[in-house]
Amino acid sequence: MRVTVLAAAAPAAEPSCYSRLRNEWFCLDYVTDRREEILDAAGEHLTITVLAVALGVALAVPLALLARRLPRLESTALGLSTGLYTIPSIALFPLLVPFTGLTMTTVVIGLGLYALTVLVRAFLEGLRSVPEDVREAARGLGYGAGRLLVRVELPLALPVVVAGLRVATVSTVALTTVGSLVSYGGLGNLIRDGVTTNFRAELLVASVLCVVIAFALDALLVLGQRALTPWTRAAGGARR
Amino acid sequence: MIRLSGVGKTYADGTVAVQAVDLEVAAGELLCLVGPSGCGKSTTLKMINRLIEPTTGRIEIDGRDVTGEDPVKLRRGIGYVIQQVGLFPHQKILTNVMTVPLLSGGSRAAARARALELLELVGLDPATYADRYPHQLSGGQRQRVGVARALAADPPVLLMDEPFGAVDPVVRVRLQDEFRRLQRDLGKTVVLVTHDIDEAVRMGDRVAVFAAGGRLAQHATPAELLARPADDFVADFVGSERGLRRLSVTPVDPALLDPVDGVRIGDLGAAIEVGATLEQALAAMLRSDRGMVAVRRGPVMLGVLTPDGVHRALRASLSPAEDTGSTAPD
Amino acid sequence: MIRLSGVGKTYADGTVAVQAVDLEVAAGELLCLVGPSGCGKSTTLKMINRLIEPTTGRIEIDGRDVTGEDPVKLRRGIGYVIQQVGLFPHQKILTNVMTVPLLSGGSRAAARARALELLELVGLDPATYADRYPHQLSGGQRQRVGVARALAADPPVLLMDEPFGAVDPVVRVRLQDEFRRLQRDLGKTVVLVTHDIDEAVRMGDRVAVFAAGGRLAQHATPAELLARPADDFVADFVGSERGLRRLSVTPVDPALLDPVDGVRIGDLGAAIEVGATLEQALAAMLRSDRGMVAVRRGPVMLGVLTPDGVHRALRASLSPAEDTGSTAPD
Amino acid sequence: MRVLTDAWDYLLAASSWTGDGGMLELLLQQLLLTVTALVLALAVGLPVALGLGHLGRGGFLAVNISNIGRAVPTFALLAVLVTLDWPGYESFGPYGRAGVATLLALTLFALPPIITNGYVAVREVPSDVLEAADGMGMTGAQRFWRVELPLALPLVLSGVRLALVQVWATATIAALVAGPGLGRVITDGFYRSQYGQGIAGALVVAAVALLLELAAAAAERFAARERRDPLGTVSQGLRPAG
Amino acid sequence: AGDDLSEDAANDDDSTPAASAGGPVNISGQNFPEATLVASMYEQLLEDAGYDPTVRLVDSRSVYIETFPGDVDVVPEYVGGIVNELNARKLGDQAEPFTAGDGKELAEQGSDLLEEQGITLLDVSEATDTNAFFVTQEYAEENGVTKLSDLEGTSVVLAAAPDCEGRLDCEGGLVDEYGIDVTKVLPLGFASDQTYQSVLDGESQLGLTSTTDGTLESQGLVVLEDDKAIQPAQNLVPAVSSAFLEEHPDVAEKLNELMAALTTENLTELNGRIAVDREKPEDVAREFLEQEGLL
Ligand SMILES: Nc1ncnc2c1ncn2[C@@H]1O[C@H](COP(=O)(O)OP(=O)(O)OP(=O)(O)O)[C@@H](O)[C@H]1O
Ligand SMILES: Nc1ncnc2c1ncn2[C@@H]1O[C@H](COP(=O)(O)OP(=O)(O)OP(=O)(O)O)[C@@H](O)[C@H]1O
Ligand SMILES: [Mg+2]
Ligand SMILES: [Mg+2]
Repeated sequence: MRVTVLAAAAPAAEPSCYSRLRNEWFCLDYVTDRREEILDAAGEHLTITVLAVALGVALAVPLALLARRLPRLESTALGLSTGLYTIPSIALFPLLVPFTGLTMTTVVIGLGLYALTVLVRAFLEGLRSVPEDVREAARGLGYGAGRLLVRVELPLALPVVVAGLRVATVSTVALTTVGSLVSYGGLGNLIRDGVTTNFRAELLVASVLCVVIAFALDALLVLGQRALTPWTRAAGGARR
Repeated sequence: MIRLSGVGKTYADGTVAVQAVDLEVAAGELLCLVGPSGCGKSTTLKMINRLIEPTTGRIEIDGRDVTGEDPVKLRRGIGYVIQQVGLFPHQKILTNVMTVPLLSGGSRAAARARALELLELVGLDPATYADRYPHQLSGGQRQRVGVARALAADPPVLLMDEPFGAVDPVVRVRLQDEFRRLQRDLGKTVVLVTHDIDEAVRMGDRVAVFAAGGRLAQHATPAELLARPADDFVADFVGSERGLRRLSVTPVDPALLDPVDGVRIGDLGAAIEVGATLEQALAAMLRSDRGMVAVRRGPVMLGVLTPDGVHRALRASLSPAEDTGSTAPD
Repeated sequence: MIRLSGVGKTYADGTVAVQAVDLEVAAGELLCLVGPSGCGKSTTLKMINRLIEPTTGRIEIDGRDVTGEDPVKLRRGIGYVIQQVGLFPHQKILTNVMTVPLLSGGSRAAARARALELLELVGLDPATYADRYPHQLSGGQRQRVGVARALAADPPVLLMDEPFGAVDPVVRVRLQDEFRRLQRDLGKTVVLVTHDIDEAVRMGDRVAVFAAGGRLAQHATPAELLARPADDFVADFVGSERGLRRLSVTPVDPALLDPVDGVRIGDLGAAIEVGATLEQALAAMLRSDRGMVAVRRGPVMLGVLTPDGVHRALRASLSPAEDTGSTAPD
Repeated sequence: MRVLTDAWDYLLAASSWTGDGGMLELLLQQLLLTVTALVLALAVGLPVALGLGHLGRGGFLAVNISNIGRAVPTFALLAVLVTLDWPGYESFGPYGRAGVATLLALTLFALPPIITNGYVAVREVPSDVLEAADGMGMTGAQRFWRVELPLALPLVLSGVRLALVQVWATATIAALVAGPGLGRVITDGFYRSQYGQGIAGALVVAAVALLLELAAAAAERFAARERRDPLGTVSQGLRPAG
Repeated sequence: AGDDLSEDAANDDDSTPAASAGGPVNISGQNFPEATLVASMYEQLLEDAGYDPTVRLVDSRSVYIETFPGDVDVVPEYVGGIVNELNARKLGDQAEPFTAGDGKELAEQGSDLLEEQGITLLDVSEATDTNAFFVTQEYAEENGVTKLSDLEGTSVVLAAAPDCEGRLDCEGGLVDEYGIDVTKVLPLGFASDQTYQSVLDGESQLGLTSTTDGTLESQGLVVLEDDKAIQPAQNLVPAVSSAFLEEHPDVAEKLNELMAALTTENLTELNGRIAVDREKPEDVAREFLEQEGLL
């Protein structure tokens, strides 16, 4: 600690590459000096994103099912999710804070609600893409609504659902930034700081990490989809 | 027992698919629905398990009105073979067949054993096919998986929509025989849709012939149907060769045999049992190339059947002096 | 002319669907592919229009290697009826049938007229069905639309995968006859897959029988096939009733008639032309219930045919002293 | 609920809507921004997505790359874009200060749902239908226009609808770079502790989003009616039953 | 030693719930660099005093105010900021802001609001962070301006926070009090980089920043003197939950010492280290506290 103080007290002739005077985009010193802070932020970012998407899915499924059961509710469900999406975080979070405090829960709920607009549609479209003859066969065999959904419709809806999930996940990675509003922004805290103080190295590193997280989660989803849909590419499959 | 009373279906665009039909299927009976393409067979079948709701009339199974029942529970007790096959593309063949027993809460091991057995039954070697996906099968193979799937849960009632339509005749006859045996042994009540009048005649305890526009033209035993078509439409549908078709349903009549005296044993290449059909007799005759075939009951030789005898038997079976329970709804 | 030389297909998972097959279809000829379910019929068909690429061998159409051709151009000249029907769910029936003529740049009016005509031909009243969507049709109706669609562009070569499988016998026979007439009149080259040996025998100029594992077991004319199956498999597949089946391909032989002397005209209820088949003769015999049928050539009475005569004719047609062009590959 | 009455008052006051910088003008500006960004995204995204879907390859990469554009928070992207020499913060016609940067950021933001849905939609066309199309000798283009696109359309449109709504809601960030749009009303309100005004702005954004959603749904339904009979529900009509 | 204390405190918590030193304390505040710095000072001081502080810094006052007092016990505040926030929340959009230029006076004016909310303001620091307006050095030299009144009658474009337009301490004051012709306000943010950039590029002539911004000089920018005093007091002040203060009176003493030590000058210097050298706020805070003998 002494070292830091000394370094700060007597700045070297050459300012560090991330000081405002140089402010370079690529600056390794920044990464080494702030490693812990960066890793913590990335970890928090990942946690929030995953929890928020999970919450979004948990909310989207019943909404989509309801909308499908009662087609008249479909536009209501879509409208609701759209409406939620348009609430600015600066208006939404203060509404949540009295109930959930300055906690990660607030962010997760907010982001989960934002993800709905993509997810509700994805589930609706996915269910719609299940071939009618398969559905008829399942119903004829005595599948109840629940099992029909879990065993037949969801697996077959997976390509479309995962497509939506990918968009939702990546959007949430970016949106997690708004969590800085209640101090849980993950990399968003750094990005925000980077933008307001024109801290290029910080901005770049945090953005790149966002991209890395998004890429990793995206790849994970694709791999998950492949693992869960072996029939789409079994040996000698269809022509395409 | 299944009873349809005045059941009709008119689609939203006004197409009348089925017109006030009355039908009864006794417990343990196999009823075949035949008729020209588009006459409402599939629609009738799907109304029984409520995949389509009738617009008029009522349907009872074992005395209970099906419209009052929970459709899921209803369908659990009814096997269903869909015309478009409708295998689950995301499940392997074995899983497809195991699906219903597992639904009803059976153990995995039992479901698996049963599925393997049924794959054998429908002529698909489990070692080759169990782990494939539906798109890796030929059309006929898929159809057979559909049949196996419907049989897996051992339901007391079975609805089958053209279950053997895409299968070659050798396998088909084998499947028909196997299925018929199974159905008789286990006393299942079956409604089977087919467009193949031969299949209907061979398999059905009774046959319901539908005419275009969803009208039930005749409901009778196969023999009765062939002997006395209710109207020109049925006669035409059953075919100008209906006399020949009777070959397969008419048993050899001991009264029409020629005496065996004077026939040397060496002349009799082949012998058939007295319970055999005329068709089998004729085939045996042609095979052995002797112009006649011996007919016996166990070790006892009853006589020989000549081509003329076959013809006389056919003519007799077509004469009107036969008892039936035929109904020809107006 | 279509020629397959050593054509084989092994799927990615090692399944041998077709084994080095040699086949030739002369121009204007109708070849039926039959065989048990899963024997590689569809695979063979799809290799001809390159929906599936063969793993070995070569396929020529009119002497040109198809693998060298632009698949789109190739397929434009080949009509194709797919086993799963595959109608375009987003288009009305009429539009479905008009698709191919429009593809090739024909005028809308011409395509429309042709489509309406073809819908009539396959027994679907345009007034009722032209404006429906595929999901509003029954299984057999959809299949017929598929056939109409393939015929619409008037292609010189046609590949048809079980085109009549889901259609009832009355309509089927009508379609078969219509199609056969069309094909003969226009000199189309056709490869038709069916699992129905009756259909193959009735329609094919030649029949190729495939055995399980994609082996070509026999390639022969229908008569030859029935008379002299190349091996036990073919014999079995053609059926124990193949003798009876010959009824439909064996013409009445004037040499086997009984003399007409001593028969009173009143005894002869019906008369048939000498070109008729034994099956028609037998049906007429049963219809008129006289135990015999008169055979004439125009106004001239040639004699009467008795059941015994039919039997003798059948036996004669099964004897080995017949000319053929049968090939039984190794 | 003081703020709600304030918001209501703000919405009812004619002065909030009219005049220079009134909400009406801001609303139109934002609409223009949204539509332009969406059109740009469609022009870029649809050909790529549908083309790759048709070819059946490269989809993973395209979706992934378009997603990456979205992983960076839009406001950060915008902030960086305006500091660069190009596009910078120069005014760009009716798109206002930093118009090019704003359009660019919003376009990148709109791409993922368009590309992802477009690609998946084409890939989900049933294989028997495709086999029939190939078998009758359709060229790639014919197969695409006559079969794949019509069958993919509902899902593609759903992606466009989603993009439209999201871009509209996100276009408020133009306020960050002194650009046009309703974002000003909202940020002004919240930064000035005039929460009523801020919420009023948010309400207008939400209301217009809903209107856009409804309009898009109506357009979609109208297109669907053109294409199929009124009896088959969209889902039934879309899928072959055989 | 600190550890021992906090543990003792935790153990004692049940038996003596009132008037005890130690225990958890929640600090919140905004997350711009200066607030981060001061919050870090609070944190280190309280930790040293045996507390177990948790710091949650948020983007906007409107967020933590929802749960302060309550989940939040202590906030590093600015007199004008907190008082006007409470005023706006109470009266809505029509609220007339307090404008007193003296910190103590303003705190006095807001005492009713504070009491109602259950918040106590501790000693007001001499250090103040108010709006300041800057031009480029070049502009200042060319036009010979050093104070805002020098700009009377001049047309300028103003780069400022989005809330600037019409406010008496901002655009409104410049126009009404100084007679400056503000042709346009670009809402580019308070002391934000975009604002600097806009002025540096000549897009705007006048920019809004804070009196404690430590980066101006290094960017070639100069602050103009607010010679007509249009700014309300924004002195640094600890805002503490009244209930919390009752239980933990020792907090007041600690934080008041800090307030006494802070001046606008040393705060500007510390800000500069964070903004220019990018030192970590907690390092800067610790060094300052040690230097002042507070730790
Ligand atoms: N994608 C695939 N991967 C592996 N094996 C396959 C695949 N598709 C088909 N097969 C196998 O290839 C064989 C031939 O299939 P094909 O569809 O040509 O049969 P078919 O003669 O048309 O039968 P059917 O009359 O039942 O339609 C079958 O045994 C089938 O299981
Ligand atoms: N959704 C629908 N809307 C209007 N008409 C329909 C609809 N579905 C079926 N039909 C019509 O109802 C009639 C009966 O159809 P159904 O499927 O019961 O026939 P089918 O006897 O099973 O024929 P096939 O042997 O060809 O399968 C047909 O004429 C068909 O065109
Ligand atoms: Mg049917
Ligand atoms: Mg096949």
